[in-house]
Amino acid sequence: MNEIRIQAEPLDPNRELDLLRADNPAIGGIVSFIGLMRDINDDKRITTLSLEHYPGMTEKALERIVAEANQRWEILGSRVVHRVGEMKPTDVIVVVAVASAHRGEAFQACEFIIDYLKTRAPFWKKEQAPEGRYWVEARFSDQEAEQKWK
Amino acid sequence: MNEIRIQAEPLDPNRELDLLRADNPAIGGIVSFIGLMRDINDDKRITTLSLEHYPGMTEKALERIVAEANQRWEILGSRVVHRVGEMKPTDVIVVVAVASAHRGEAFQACEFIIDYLKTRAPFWKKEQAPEGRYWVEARFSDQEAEQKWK
Amino acid sequence: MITILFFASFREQLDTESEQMEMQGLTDVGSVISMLRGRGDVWGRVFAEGQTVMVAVNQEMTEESAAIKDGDEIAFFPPVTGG
Amino acid sequence: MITILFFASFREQLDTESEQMEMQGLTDVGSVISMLRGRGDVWGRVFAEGQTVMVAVNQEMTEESAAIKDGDEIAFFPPVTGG
Repeated sequence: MNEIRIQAEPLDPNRELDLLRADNPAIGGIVSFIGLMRDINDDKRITTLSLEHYPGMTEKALERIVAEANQRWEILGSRVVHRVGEMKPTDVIVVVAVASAHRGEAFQACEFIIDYLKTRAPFWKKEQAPEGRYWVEARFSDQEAEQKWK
Repeated sequence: MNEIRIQAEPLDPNRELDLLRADNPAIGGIVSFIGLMRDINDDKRITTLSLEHYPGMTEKALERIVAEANQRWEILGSRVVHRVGEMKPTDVIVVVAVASAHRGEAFQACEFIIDYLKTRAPFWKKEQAPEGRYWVEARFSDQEAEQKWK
Repeated sequence: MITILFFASFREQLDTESEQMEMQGLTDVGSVISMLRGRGDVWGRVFAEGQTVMVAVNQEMTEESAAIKDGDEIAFFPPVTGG
Repeated sequence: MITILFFASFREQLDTESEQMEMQGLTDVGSVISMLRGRGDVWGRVFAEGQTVMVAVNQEMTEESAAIKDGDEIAFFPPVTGG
Protein backbone atom coordinates (compact mmCIF):
# COMPACT_ATOMS: atom_id res chain seq x y z
CA MET A 1 0.00 0.00 0.00
CA ASN A 2 2.96 2.33 0.62
CA GLU A 3 5.66 1.38 -1.89
CA ILE A 4 9.14 2.86 -1.49
CA ARG A 5 11.81 1.94 -3.99
CA ILE A 6 15.25 3.04 -5.17
CA GLN A 7 16.31 1.78 -8.58
CA ALA A 8 19.05 2.20 -11.16
CA GLU A 9 16.77 1.13 -14.03
CA PRO A 10 14.71 3.67 -15.99
CA LEU A 11 11.63 4.73 -14.07
CA ASP A 12 8.22 4.46 -15.75
CA PRO A 13 5.73 6.78 -14.02
CA ASN A 14 2.77 5.23 -15.83
CA ARG A 15 3.46 1.85 -14.31
CA GLU A 16 3.55 3.35 -10.82
CA LEU A 17 0.26 5.17 -11.36
CA ASP A 18 -1.38 2.03 -12.78
CA LEU A 19 -0.28 -0.05 -9.80
CA LEU A 20 -1.50 2.54 -7.30
CA ARG A 21 -4.82 2.85 -9.11
CA ALA A 22 -5.39 -0.90 -9.36
CA ASP A 23 -5.10 -1.14 -5.61
CA ASN A 24 -8.51 -0.07 -4.42
CA PRO A 25 -11.88 0.98 -5.92
CA ALA A 26 -12.39 3.39 -2.99
CA ILE A 27 -9.72 5.67 -4.45
CA GLY A 28 -11.33 8.91 -5.62
CA GLY A 29 -8.21 10.79 -6.60
CA ILE A 30 -4.50 10.38 -7.22
CA VAL A 31 -2.08 13.26 -7.05
CA SER A 32 1.36 12.64 -8.44
CA PHE A 33 4.61 14.48 -8.85
CA ILE A 34 6.96 13.39 -11.62
CA GLY A 35 10.43 14.92 -11.36
CA LEU A 36 12.28 15.07 -14.67
CA MET A 37 15.87 15.74 -15.62
CA ARG A 38 16.03 19.14 -17.30
CA ASP A 39 18.48 19.84 -20.12
CA ILE A 40 19.40 23.22 -18.64
CA ASN A 41 20.13 24.16 -15.02
CA ASP A 42 21.39 27.60 -13.93
CA ASP A 43 21.98 28.41 -17.63
CA LYS A 44 24.27 25.44 -18.17
CA ARG A 45 23.42 22.76 -20.69
CA ILE A 46 23.41 19.44 -18.84
CA THR A 47 24.26 16.28 -20.74
CA THR A 48 24.34 13.71 -17.95
CA LEU A 49 23.18 13.54 -14.36
CA SER A 50 24.69 11.13 -11.80
CA LEU A 51 22.68 10.42 -8.70
CA GLU A 52 24.44 9.07 -5.63
CA HIS A 53 22.63 7.87 -2.52
CA TYR A 54 23.27 6.36 0.90
CA PRO A 55 21.87 2.82 0.64
CA GLY A 56 19.90 1.81 3.71
CA MET A 57 19.51 5.29 5.10
CA THR A 58 17.65 6.46 1.99
CA GLU A 59 14.93 3.87 2.44
CA LYS A 60 14.66 4.61 6.16
CA ALA A 61 14.38 8.35 5.53
CA LEU A 62 11.66 7.83 2.92
CA GLU A 63 9.75 5.42 5.16
CA ARG A 64 9.75 7.98 7.92
CA ILE A 65 8.49 10.73 5.60
CA VAL A 66 5.71 8.53 4.20
CA ALA A 67 4.72 7.41 7.71
CA GLU A 68 4.43 11.04 8.77
CA ALA A 69 2.27 11.81 5.71
CA ASN A 70 0.01 8.91 6.68
CA GLN A 71 -0.33 10.32 10.19
CA ARG A 72 -1.19 13.79 8.96
CA TRP A 73 -3.61 12.87 6.16
CA GLU A 74 -6.14 10.17 5.28
CA ILE A 75 -4.26 8.29 2.56
CA LEU A 76 -5.34 5.14 0.72
CA GLY A 77 -1.94 4.36 -0.77
CA SER A 78 1.30 5.88 -1.97
CA ARG A 79 4.31 5.13 -4.15
CA VAL A 80 7.66 6.83 -3.86
CA VAL A 81 10.23 5.67 -6.41
CA HIS A 82 13.58 7.37 -6.93
CA ARG A 83 16.14 6.60 -9.54
CA VAL A 84 19.90 6.54 -8.91
CA GLY A 85 22.94 6.25 -11.17
CA GLU A 86 23.40 7.91 -14.55
CA MET A 87 20.58 9.57 -16.45
CA LYS A 88 19.91 11.82 -19.45
CA PRO A 89 17.69 14.89 -20.01
CA THR A 90 13.93 14.13 -19.93
CA ASP A 91 14.56 10.95 -17.87
CA VAL A 92 12.31 10.52 -14.84
CA ILE A 93 14.25 11.08 -11.59
CA VAL A 94 11.45 10.59 -9.08
CA VAL A 95 7.76 9.70 -8.85
CA VAL A 96 5.65 10.48 -5.78
CA ALA A 97 2.03 9.38 -6.10
CA VAL A 98 -0.62 9.52 -3.38
CA ALA A 99 -4.16 8.13 -3.50
CA SER A 100 -7.02 9.25 -1.29
CA ALA A 101 -10.80 9.35 -1.19
CA HIS A 102 -10.78 13.17 -1.44
CA ARG A 103 -8.39 15.28 -3.42
CA GLY A 104 -7.31 17.90 -0.87
CA GLU A 105 -5.50 15.34 1.25
CA ALA A 106 -3.73 13.77 -1.72
CA PHE A 107 -2.44 17.20 -2.84
CA GLN A 108 -1.11 18.00 0.61
CA ALA A 109 0.44 14.60 1.22
CA CYS A 110 2.11 14.45 -2.20
CA GLU A 111 3.67 17.90 -1.86
CA PHE A 112 4.72 17.17 1.72
CA ILE A 113 6.51 13.96 0.66
CA ILE A 114 8.44 15.56 -2.20
CA ASP A 115 9.30 18.64 -0.10
CA TYR A 116 10.70 16.47 2.68
CA LEU A 117 12.43 14.10 0.26
CA LYS A 118 14.28 17.12 -1.16
CA THR A 119 15.73 18.14 2.20
CA ARG A 120 15.88 14.90 4.21
CA ALA A 121 16.56 11.93 1.94
CA PRO A 122 20.26 11.29 1.30
CA PHE A 123 20.57 11.74 -2.48
CA TRP A 124 23.15 13.89 -4.24
CA LYS A 125 23.20 15.06 -7.84
CA LYS A 126 26.27 15.60 -9.97
CA GLU A 127 25.82 17.24 -13.34
CA GLN A 128 27.93 16.94 -16.46
CA ALA A 129 27.99 20.11 -18.56
CA PRO A 130 30.38 21.17 -21.34
CA GLU A 131 32.10 23.30 -18.64
CA GLY A 132 32.84 20.23 -16.51
CA ARG A 133 31.32 18.05 -13.81
CA TYR A 134 30.13 19.51 -10.54
CA TRP A 135 27.94 18.69 -7.57
CA VAL A 136 24.56 20.41 -7.54
CA GLU A 137 24.18 22.95 -4.72
CA ALA A 138 21.25 22.64 -2.33
CA ARG A 139 18.58 25.25 -3.04
CA PHE A 140 17.38 27.70 -0.43
CA SER A 141 13.90 27.40 -1.97
CA ASP A 142 13.84 23.74 -0.92
CA GLN A 143 14.57 24.72 2.68
CA GLU A 144 11.72 27.21 2.51
CA ALA A 145 9.38 24.61 1.02
CA GLU A 146 10.07 22.33 3.99
CA GLN A 147 9.33 25.13 6.46
CA LYS A 148 5.73 25.50 5.34
CA TRP A 149 4.87 22.11 6.88
CA LYS A 150 6.14 23.03 10.34
CA MET B 1 0.72 23.60 -24.89
CA ASN B 2 -2.55 23.93 -22.98
CA GLU B 3 -4.78 21.07 -24.08
CA ILE B 4 -8.45 21.09 -23.05
CA ARG B 5 -10.66 18.22 -24.14
CA ILE B 6 -14.04 16.68 -23.37
CA GLN B 7 -14.51 13.10 -24.51
CA ALA B 8 -16.95 10.22 -24.28
CA GLU B 9 -14.23 7.62 -24.90
CA PRO B 10 -12.29 6.06 -22.00
CA LEU B 11 -9.61 8.39 -20.70
CA ASP B 12 -6.02 7.16 -20.46
CA PRO B 13 -4.08 9.32 -17.97
CA ASN B 14 -0.75 7.82 -19.04
CA ARG B 15 -1.18 9.07 -22.57
CA GLU B 16 -1.89 12.59 -21.30
CA LEU B 17 1.19 12.56 -19.08
CA ASP B 18 3.38 11.21 -21.88
CA LEU B 19 2.21 13.94 -24.27
CA LEU B 20 2.79 16.68 -21.71
CA ARG B 21 6.23 15.33 -20.89
CA ALA B 22 7.30 14.99 -24.53
CA ASP B 23 6.60 18.68 -25.05
CA ASN B 24 9.66 20.33 -23.66
CA PRO B 25 13.03 19.31 -22.10
CA ALA B 26 12.86 22.40 -19.84
CA ILE B 27 10.12 20.71 -17.80
CA GLY B 28 11.45 19.91 -14.32
CA GLY B 29 8.24 18.62 -12.78
CA ILE B 30 4.73 17.53 -13.60
CA VAL B 31 1.95 17.52 -11.04
CA SER B 32 -1.19 15.67 -11.98
CA PHE B 33 -4.58 14.94 -10.52
CA ILE B 34 -6.42 11.85 -11.71
CA GLY B 35 -10.07 11.73 -10.64
CA LEU B 36 -11.50 8.22 -10.50
CA MET B 37 -14.99 6.87 -10.21
CA ARG B 38 -15.39 5.34 -6.75
CA ASP B 39 -17.54 2.28 -6.17
CA ILE B 40 -19.06 3.80 -3.02
CA ASN B 41 -20.32 7.33 -2.42
CA ASP B 42 -22.11 8.42 0.77
CA ASP B 43 -22.37 4.74 1.75
CA LYS B 44 -24.18 3.73 -1.44
CA ARG B 45 -22.70 1.21 -3.85
CA ILE B 46 -22.50 2.90 -7.24
CA THR B 47 -22.70 0.73 -10.34
CA THR B 48 -22.81 3.37 -13.08
CA LEU B 49 -22.07 7.06 -13.33
CA SER B 50 -23.57 9.29 -16.05
CA LEU B 51 -21.87 12.58 -16.71
CA GLU B 52 -23.80 15.33 -18.47
CA HIS B 53 -22.24 18.59 -19.63
CA TYR B 54 -23.11 21.82 -21.42
CA PRO B 55 -21.25 21.59 -24.75
CA GLY B 56 -19.58 24.84 -25.72
CA MET B 57 -19.78 26.41 -22.29
CA THR B 58 -17.72 23.63 -20.74
CA GLU B 59 -14.76 24.30 -23.00
CA LYS B 60 -15.03 28.05 -22.46
CA ALA B 61 -15.16 27.64 -18.69
CA LEU B 62 -12.10 25.37 -18.70
CA GLU B 63 -10.19 27.72 -21.01
CA ARG B 64 -10.84 30.59 -18.64
CA ILE B 65 -9.66 28.56 -15.64
CA VAL B 66 -6.47 27.44 -17.39
CA ALA B 67 -5.80 31.00 -18.61
CA GLU B 68 -6.09 32.25 -15.04
CA ALA B 69 -3.71 29.54 -13.83
CA ASN B 70 -1.22 30.65 -16.50
CA GLN B 71 -1.49 34.23 -15.28
CA ARG B 72 -0.94 33.29 -11.67
CA TRP B 73 1.90 30.79 -12.09
CA GLU B 74 4.84 30.10 -14.39
CA ILE B 75 3.57 27.08 -16.32
CA LEU B 76 5.25 25.26 -19.19
CA GLY B 77 2.18 23.32 -20.30
CA SER B 78 -1.05 21.77 -19.09
CA ARG B 79 -3.64 19.18 -20.05
CA VAL B 80 -7.22 19.12 -18.78
CA VAL B 81 -9.27 16.22 -20.09
CA HIS B 82 -12.74 15.36 -18.77
CA ARG B 83 -14.85 12.40 -19.67
CA VAL B 84 -18.63 12.55 -20.22
CA GLY B 85 -21.31 9.90 -20.73
CA GLU B 86 -21.56 6.59 -18.91
CA MET B 87 -18.77 5.13 -16.83
CA LYS B 88 -18.01 2.36 -14.34
CA PRO B 89 -16.15 2.22 -10.99
CA THR B 90 -12.37 2.75 -11.32
CA ASP B 91 -12.84 4.56 -14.66
CA VAL B 92 -10.94 7.82 -14.99
CA ILE B 93 -13.29 10.83 -14.88
CA VAL B 94 -10.78 13.64 -15.19
CA VAL B 95 -7.08 14.31 -15.63
CA VAL B 96 -5.47 17.64 -14.81
CA ALA B 97 -1.72 17.76 -15.44
CA VAL B 98 0.54 20.79 -15.16
CA ALA B 99 4.22 21.06 -16.10
CA SER B 100 6.62 23.68 -14.80
CA ALA B 101 10.31 24.26 -14.25
CA HIS B 102 9.85 24.21 -10.45
CA ARG B 103 7.47 22.03 -8.51
CA GLY B 104 5.76 24.54 -6.23
CA GLU B 105 4.05 26.29 -9.12
CA ALA B 106 2.87 23.03 -10.69
CA PHE B 107 1.30 21.94 -7.38
CA GLN B 108 -0.53 25.23 -6.96
CA ALA B 109 -1.71 25.47 -10.56
CA CYS B 110 -2.92 21.86 -10.69
CA GLU B 111 -4.94 22.15 -7.48
CA PHE B 112 -6.31 25.54 -8.55
CA ILE B 113 -7.53 24.10 -11.86
CA ILE B 114 -9.29 21.09 -10.33
CA ASP B 115 -10.79 23.22 -7.52
CA TYR B 116 -12.23 25.70 -10.03
CA LEU B 117 -13.34 22.96 -12.41
CA LYS B 118 -15.37 21.46 -9.55
CA THR B 119 -17.34 24.66 -8.94
CA ARG B 120 -17.32 26.46 -12.31
CA ALA B 121 -17.33 23.99 -15.18
CA PRO B 122 -20.82 22.82 -16.20
CA PHE B 123 -20.71 19.08 -15.55
CA TRP B 124 -23.33 17.11 -13.61
CA LYS B 125 -23.07 13.60 -12.24
CA LYS B 126 -25.90 11.12 -11.94
CA GLU B 127 -25.27 7.91 -10.05
CA GLN B 128 -26.93 4.55 -10.41
CA ALA B 129 -27.14 2.61 -7.13
CA PRO B 130 -29.29 -0.39 -6.16
CA GLU B 131 -31.58 2.17 -4.45
CA GLY B 132 -32.17 4.01 -7.73
CA ARG B 133 -30.72 6.77 -9.88
CA TYR B 134 -30.12 10.24 -8.47
CA TRP B 135 -28.22 13.42 -9.22
CA VAL B 136 -25.11 13.96 -7.12
CA GLU B 137 -25.40 16.93 -4.73
CA ALA B 138 -22.79 19.66 -4.84
CA ARG B 139 -20.39 19.43 -1.90
CA PHE B 140 -19.84 22.29 0.50
CA SER B 141 -16.19 21.20 0.73
CA ASP B 142 -15.78 22.06 -2.97
CA GLN B 143 -17.05 25.58 -2.33
CA GLU B 144 -14.55 25.90 0.49
CA ALA B 145 -11.74 24.61 -1.71
CA GLU B 146 -12.49 27.34 -4.23
CA GLN B 147 -12.41 30.02 -1.54
CA LYS B 148 -8.79 29.41 -0.67
CA TRP B 149 -7.71 30.87 -4.05
CA LYS B 150 -9.51 34.19 -3.54
CA MET C 1 -35.92 35.74 -29.71
CA ILE C 2 -33.99 34.25 -26.83
CA THR C 3 -33.03 30.61 -26.33
CA ILE C 4 -33.45 29.05 -22.89
CA LEU C 5 -31.64 25.83 -21.97
CA PHE C 6 -32.10 23.52 -18.98
CA PHE C 7 -29.56 21.00 -17.75
CA ALA C 8 -29.30 17.99 -15.47
CA SER C 9 -32.03 17.70 -12.78
CA PHE C 10 -33.73 20.87 -14.12
CA ARG C 11 -34.00 19.35 -17.61
CA GLU C 12 -35.45 16.16 -16.12
CA GLN C 13 -37.90 17.80 -13.71
CA LEU C 14 -39.15 20.27 -16.33
CA ASP C 15 -39.05 17.64 -19.05
CA THR C 16 -37.63 20.37 -21.28
CA GLU C 17 -34.21 20.67 -22.83
CA SER C 18 -34.64 24.03 -24.53
CA GLU C 19 -37.19 26.52 -25.71
CA GLN C 20 -37.22 29.71 -27.73
CA MET C 21 -39.35 32.77 -27.03
CA GLU C 22 -39.80 36.45 -27.83
CA MET C 23 -38.15 39.00 -25.56
CA GLN C 24 -41.49 40.70 -24.79
CA GLY C 25 -40.97 42.43 -21.45
CA LEU C 26 -37.91 40.39 -20.49
CA THR C 27 -34.98 42.62 -19.53
CA ASP C 28 -32.69 40.67 -17.27
CA VAL C 29 -32.14 37.14 -15.97
CA GLY C 30 -34.38 37.83 -12.98
CA SER C 31 -37.34 38.63 -15.24
CA VAL C 32 -36.85 35.33 -17.09
CA ILE C 33 -36.83 33.45 -13.78
CA SER C 34 -40.04 35.23 -12.66
CA MET C 35 -41.71 34.36 -15.93
CA LEU C 36 -40.71 30.67 -15.64
CA ARG C 37 -41.77 30.54 -11.97
CA GLY C 38 -45.13 32.03 -12.97
CA ARG C 39 -45.94 28.93 -14.98
CA GLY C 40 -46.67 27.23 -11.66
CA ASP C 41 -46.55 23.48 -10.95
CA VAL C 42 -43.07 21.96 -11.35
CA TRP C 43 -41.82 25.27 -12.83
CA GLY C 44 -42.84 27.04 -9.67
CA ARG C 45 -40.96 24.50 -7.58
CA VAL C 46 -37.70 24.47 -9.61
CA PHE C 47 -37.57 28.27 -9.69
CA ALA C 48 -39.03 28.85 -6.21
CA GLU C 49 -37.50 31.67 -4.13
CA GLY C 50 -34.57 30.32 -2.16
CA GLN C 51 -33.80 27.48 -4.58
CA THR C 52 -30.21 27.44 -5.84
CA VAL C 53 -30.39 28.20 -9.54
CA MET C 54 -27.21 28.77 -11.52
CA VAL C 55 -27.42 30.73 -14.72
CA ALA C 56 -25.19 31.34 -17.73
CA VAL C 57 -25.81 33.92 -20.43
CA ASN C 58 -24.08 33.13 -23.71
CA GLN C 59 -22.13 30.41 -21.94
CA GLU C 60 -20.68 32.66 -19.23
CA MET C 61 -21.75 32.13 -15.63
CA THR C 62 -23.60 35.22 -14.37
CA GLU C 63 -26.13 36.58 -11.84
CA GLU C 64 -29.88 37.29 -11.72
CA SER C 65 -29.24 40.98 -12.25
CA ALA C 66 -27.52 40.44 -15.63
CA ALA C 67 -29.23 42.19 -18.54
CA ILE C 68 -30.30 40.12 -21.54
CA LYS C 69 -30.74 41.09 -25.17
CA ASP C 70 -32.25 39.63 -28.30
CA GLY C 71 -30.39 36.54 -29.53
CA ASP C 72 -29.02 35.56 -26.10
CA GLU C 73 -28.65 31.95 -24.97
CA ILE C 74 -29.71 31.66 -21.32
CA ALA C 75 -29.03 28.41 -19.46
CA PHE C 76 -30.36 27.35 -16.07
CA PHE C 77 -28.88 24.52 -14.05
CA PRO C 78 -28.24 23.23 -10.53
CA PRO C 79 -24.79 23.57 -8.88
CA VAL C 80 -22.17 21.76 -10.94
CA THR C 81 -20.69 18.43 -9.80
CA GLY C 82 -17.95 17.52 -12.27
CA GLY C 83 -14.34 16.47 -11.74
CA MET D 1 35.06 0.36 16.71
CA ILE D 2 33.02 2.91 14.84
CA THR D 3 32.49 3.12 11.09
CA ILE D 4 32.70 6.51 9.40
CA LEU D 5 31.23 7.06 5.92
CA PHE D 6 31.61 9.97 3.50
CA PHE D 7 29.29 10.76 0.62
CA ALA D 8 29.15 12.86 -2.54
CA SER D 9 31.55 15.84 -2.66
CA PHE D 10 32.98 14.86 0.76
CA ARG D 11 33.85 11.38 -0.50
CA GLU D 12 35.51 12.88 -3.58
CA GLN D 13 37.42 15.65 -1.79
CA LEU D 14 38.64 13.33 0.96
CA ASP D 15 39.20 10.48 -1.48
CA THR D 16 37.71 8.25 1.20
CA GLU D 17 34.49 6.28 1.19
CA SER D 18 34.70 4.81 4.66
CA GLU D 19 37.01 4.07 7.50
CA GLN D 20 36.87 2.23 10.80
CA MET D 21 38.50 3.33 14.01
CA GLU D 22 38.57 2.76 17.76
CA MET D 23 36.35 4.91 19.98
CA GLN D 24 39.32 6.16 22.00
CA GLY D 25 38.26 9.53 23.45
CA LEU D 26 35.36 9.98 21.00
CA THR D 27 32.08 10.68 22.83
CA ASP D 28 29.82 12.54 20.43
CA VAL D 29 29.57 13.58 16.79
CA GLY D 30 31.33 16.86 17.57
CA SER D 31 34.40 15.01 18.86
CA VAL D 32 34.57 12.97 15.65
CA ILE D 33 34.40 16.16 13.58
CA SER D 34 37.20 17.74 15.65
CA MET D 35 39.34 14.66 15.19
CA LEU D 36 38.79 14.68 11.40
CA ARG D 37 39.41 18.44 11.18
CA GLY D 38 42.63 17.96 13.11
CA ARG D 39 44.07 15.91 10.26
CA GLY D 40 44.60 19.23 8.44
CA ASP D 41 44.88 19.72 4.70
CA VAL D 42 41.70 18.81 2.79
CA TRP D 43 40.22 17.35 6.01
CA GLY D 44 40.64 20.69 7.69
CA ARG D 45 38.87 22.42 4.83
CA VAL D 46 35.90 20.00 4.54
CA PHE D 47 35.30 20.07 8.29
CA ALA D 48 36.26 23.74 8.84
CA GLU D 49 34.17 25.76 11.31
CA GLY D 50 31.20 27.27 9.50
CA GLN D 51 31.10 24.63 6.75
CA THR D 52 27.71 22.94 6.33
CA VAL D 53 28.24 19.34 7.36
CA MET D 54 25.28 17.00 7.66
CA VAL D 55 25.61 13.94 9.83
CA ALA D 56 23.69 10.72 10.34
CA VAL D 57 24.28 8.23 13.13
CA ASN D 58 23.06 4.74 12.35
CA GLN D 59 21.27 6.13 9.32
CA GLU D 60 19.25 8.74 11.20
CA MET D 61 19.94 12.42 10.58
CA THR D 62 21.24 14.02 13.78
CA GLU D 63 23.25 16.91 15.28
CA GLU D 64 26.84 17.54 16.40
CA SER D 65 25.80 17.10 20.02
CA ALA D 66 24.55 13.51 19.49
CA ALA D 67 26.35 10.91 21.62
CA ILE D 68 28.02 7.98 19.89
CA LYS D 69 28.77 4.49 21.11
CA ASP D 70 30.80 1.50 20.03
CA GLY D 71 29.49 -0.08 16.83
CA ASP D 72 27.87 3.09 15.48
CA GLU D 73 27.85 4.00 11.80
CA ILE D 74 28.52 7.73 11.42
CA ALA D 75 28.04 9.33 8.01
CA PHE D 76 29.09 12.83 6.90
CA PHE D 77 27.75 14.50 3.79
CA PRO D 78 26.86 17.86 2.23
CA PRO D 79 23.22 19.07 2.04
CA VAL D 80 21.11 16.62 0.06
CA THR D 81 19.96 17.40 -3.48
CA GLY D 82 17.66 14.58 -4.58
CA GLY D 83 14.20 14.61 -6.09
